Amino acid sequence: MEGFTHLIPFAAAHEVIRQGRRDLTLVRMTPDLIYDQMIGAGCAAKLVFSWGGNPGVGSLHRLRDAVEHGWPRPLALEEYSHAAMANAYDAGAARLPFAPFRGCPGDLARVNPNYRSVTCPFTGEAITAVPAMRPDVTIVHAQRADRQGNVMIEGITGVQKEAVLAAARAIVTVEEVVDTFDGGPVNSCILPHWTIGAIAVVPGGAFPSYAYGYYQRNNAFYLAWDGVSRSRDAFGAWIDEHVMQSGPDAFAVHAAQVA
Amino acid sequence: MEGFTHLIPFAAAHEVIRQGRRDLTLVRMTPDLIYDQMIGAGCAAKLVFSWGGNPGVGSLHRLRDAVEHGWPRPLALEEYSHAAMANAYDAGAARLPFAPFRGCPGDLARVNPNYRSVTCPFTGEAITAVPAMRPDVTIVHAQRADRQGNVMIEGITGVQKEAVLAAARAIVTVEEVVDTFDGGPVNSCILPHWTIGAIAVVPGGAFPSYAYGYYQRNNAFYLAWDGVSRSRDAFGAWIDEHVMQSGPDAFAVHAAQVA
Amino acid sequence: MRYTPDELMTVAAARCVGNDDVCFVGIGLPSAACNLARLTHAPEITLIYESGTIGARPSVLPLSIGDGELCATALTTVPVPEFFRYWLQSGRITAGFLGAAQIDRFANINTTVVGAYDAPVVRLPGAGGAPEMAAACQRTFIVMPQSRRAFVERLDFLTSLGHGDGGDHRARLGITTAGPAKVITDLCVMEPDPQTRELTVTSLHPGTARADVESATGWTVRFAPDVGDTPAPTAHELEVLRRVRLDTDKAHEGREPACPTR
Amino acid sequence: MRYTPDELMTVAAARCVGNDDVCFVGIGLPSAACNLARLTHAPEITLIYESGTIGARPSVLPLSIGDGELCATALTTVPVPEFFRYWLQSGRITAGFLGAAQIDRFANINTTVVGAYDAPVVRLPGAGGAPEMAAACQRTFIVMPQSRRAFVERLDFLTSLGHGDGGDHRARLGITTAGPAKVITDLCVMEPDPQTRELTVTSLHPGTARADVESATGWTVRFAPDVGDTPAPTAHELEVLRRVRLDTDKAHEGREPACPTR
Repeated sequence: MEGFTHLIPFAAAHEVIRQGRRDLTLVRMTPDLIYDQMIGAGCAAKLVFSWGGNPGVGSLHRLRDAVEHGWPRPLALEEYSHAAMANAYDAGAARLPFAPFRGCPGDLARVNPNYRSVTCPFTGEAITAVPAMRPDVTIVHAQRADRQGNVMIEGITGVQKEAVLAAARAIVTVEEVVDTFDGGPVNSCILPHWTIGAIAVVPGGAFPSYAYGYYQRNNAFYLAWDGVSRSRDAFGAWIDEHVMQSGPDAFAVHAAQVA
Repeated sequence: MEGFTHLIPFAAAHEVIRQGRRDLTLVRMTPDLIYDQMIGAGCAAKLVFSWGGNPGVGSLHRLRDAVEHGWPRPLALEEYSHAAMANAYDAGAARLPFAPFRGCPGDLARVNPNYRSVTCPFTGEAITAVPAMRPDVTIVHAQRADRQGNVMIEGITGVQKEAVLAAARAIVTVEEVVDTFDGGPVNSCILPHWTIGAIAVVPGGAFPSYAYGYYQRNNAFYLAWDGVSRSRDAFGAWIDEHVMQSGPDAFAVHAAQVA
Repeated sequence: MRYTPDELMTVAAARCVGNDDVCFVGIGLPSAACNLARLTHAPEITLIYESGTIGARPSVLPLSIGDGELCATALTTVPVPEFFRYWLQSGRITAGFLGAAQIDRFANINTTVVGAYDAPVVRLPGAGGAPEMAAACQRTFIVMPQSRRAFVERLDFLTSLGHGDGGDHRARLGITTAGPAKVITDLCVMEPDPQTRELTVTSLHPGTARADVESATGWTVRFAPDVGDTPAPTAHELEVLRRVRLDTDKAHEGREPACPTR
Repeated sequence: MRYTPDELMTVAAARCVGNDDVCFVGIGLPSAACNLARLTHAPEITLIYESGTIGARPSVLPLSIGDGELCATALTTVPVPEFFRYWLQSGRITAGFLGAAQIDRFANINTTVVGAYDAPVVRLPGAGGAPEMAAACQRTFIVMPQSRRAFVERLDFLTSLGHGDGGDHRARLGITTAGPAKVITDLCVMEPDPQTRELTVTSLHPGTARADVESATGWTVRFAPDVGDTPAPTAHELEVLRRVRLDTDKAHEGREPACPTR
């Protein structure tokens, strides 16, 4: 489930929680609130990530609770830097088995055996390598699909395109469906329909992150989440009310309010 | 001098010919008419390329004359496939020493010692590798620059961005200068001013190729070039009249005519 | 309705692809064939040109793979490195069309040079996108006129791999795609033998005799046990093809006086 | 004009960069500092956030590195893999700002974990863009409050390389960039010794004594022969900083009722 700050597929994550999925390996450069919720709800057995904080606010308390105290269950970590993960997605999309990049010496390579090295056959330099990222399923949120099922992403595109192209299957939630993308910028970020397995129309589905051109990031929610997520009880109550007793339609209000 | 069919910097090439440059190593995926002219004019000692034809028409006769008969001087070849060169530019822009890609077995690797192999440190697969492409100078043509010197390319962007970022220095010719790019698509292909050494305003400078949004490709010129370039004399007369006795202003008529 | 050999080849090539195909389209006959398919039986087909135009729907045939028409009608246009990395190398392209100056019995092709590489008799344009297309497209189709000069016992240069030395050679090289599925000439259609992968004539074009094929092939050509007849182009196919060709010729005459050469 | 330690740190950081700098900007104090520079002495400075926004000119400070404000005001926004490959790894970024939970005498930093990696006392957010930023930016500046808990003899985890074991260690590792050029704390400014690369106090903030620095540092801290005084923020700098902070707070209160938690 990618979406670099922008277009984070919260509605899809809530559906995963509601369906009671367990033992998932969650992959995301920035786990953000979306994985904090899924981890706290007990969906995850493993997290593959590169920066696990609440941006500009502080800790992800549910992530910390899982790592530090094993609550609600222990969480295995596979940890990279952003550069490593971005290159791994890129290699996944290109169907290369590994991604070479200029890594930084440090302890990450000590705790993650997926940091290896290749020797440049021309200069002899040792270049860091990580395996290509190839998720079983990638879920992203996008601004719009056309009637044929092509998907357009605009603004901060993060690693969404790479994550979709790297995955065995891809699911996309969108703000709306339009007739055609004709007349738009010719170099737009568009995923053709044959790269996508399923599309669900969920207006507001990226709340409290945002959809460029539709609604803004709700920074107040990110600030308030710090309080909600600090206590297991408050978190449980929040999930119960806003996820378990709710549904994808609840997101529509966010799309409408700030349009 | 890049520009994949689109935005080929002909005006800049003519200036290079007029200045009597010699012994150049010319790099370009598709030499096209631009290098046919420079080779025929005797500028080039070596050509690095991946497809040397007149698209949809046939041979580049000046290129063939140089390779087959050493006229006007012998031309060394360093030959790749498109995939190899595109990956090599990509690695150059990323400052990696080599580019790994899934190459195709064949004789290219036999005649070009720059085809080597790296072993994936995870799967053990042998992956083809070529050295990063790092030109001394890249020259491209673009639609527009803003007053700050940022450059925007729209339409078929080819390997222009990569070629600029891979080069030690970059020169750009543009159709026009605008005040600002504000209000354009947020994910446009823009090269910031600090990636570019010099900009020259040459309306029509891509003729007979084209500038998307400005003027169309002059396919008739490409068809007629077959006749002009077949004979050394006709070619010489053409270069004399249209390059040596001419100047960059001569391109402006092409920008105006089909706007 | 009468037709030329070129029209028959184009129509036969067009019939190789359908709505679900994602095609790597080269210029010339492949472009005509793919667009003919799009304008007749496969309106949903996806055409990709190596200039990075994905889902192009040109109204006239491009002279080059980078004509503005392709970009203007495409779903989107991506950088060329991205095209080769995310779209071709990834195996997402289901069908590719190739042409060649030389082909051998295992459908390996040469587009580089006639004669020795260092002292060529004819210097051809070279590889372009063909080698990785030959390796990464799920299936390829080779379209070229048949003659002893082109259908040779031994290539002067192996630019793009077909079935290698035959049999499971592709697989042994670690290549997972099917390789050349058909060779369409002006005389016949050839397909690789299921075991040996040697090209075998599977259908003869209307009016072609076995001897015509034999005399235009530089090796002892094999025929399938049940050689069929290539269906002739339909009137509709020919009409559509001729209309788009006519529109194209008009467009390519140019809006300006041609090459200013006196 | 009175000011807070945070304001002093922000102003001191802002003064490290100029018009020709291309800055990798992180969230929080670095973002405030870089935008302060842009709004005061360096109007032409280029700010790049790792979300891929190149040349961002936000009117309010973003809470996250991916706020819409950054994209809307940027020259362009590129995919994250492209950012890390073409823009950071290529060495095009001249200045980067880092913060940390722990730093050692050679300006190596830890943002990963306090305690053992497998049994952490405090799990920190992790690496993010920091390691490659530390390796690829031409110079880096580290900004963090000074305390014995943070300025440690030995890191629990080396997330991002500073000067390694000191001396020419970076160069021996094949890294060509200069590494940490300054550490700006709430007490002083430290710079690496030209030879040993050990952090050395080069200027004390107004009102700070040497003993204050010593008691807030987990190793025996060295002072340069000529320790200067950090210039206080000017009234103009403080005004601009406070105005942008005020605008930011207003914007972050949100347009909707906050987190719907009852």
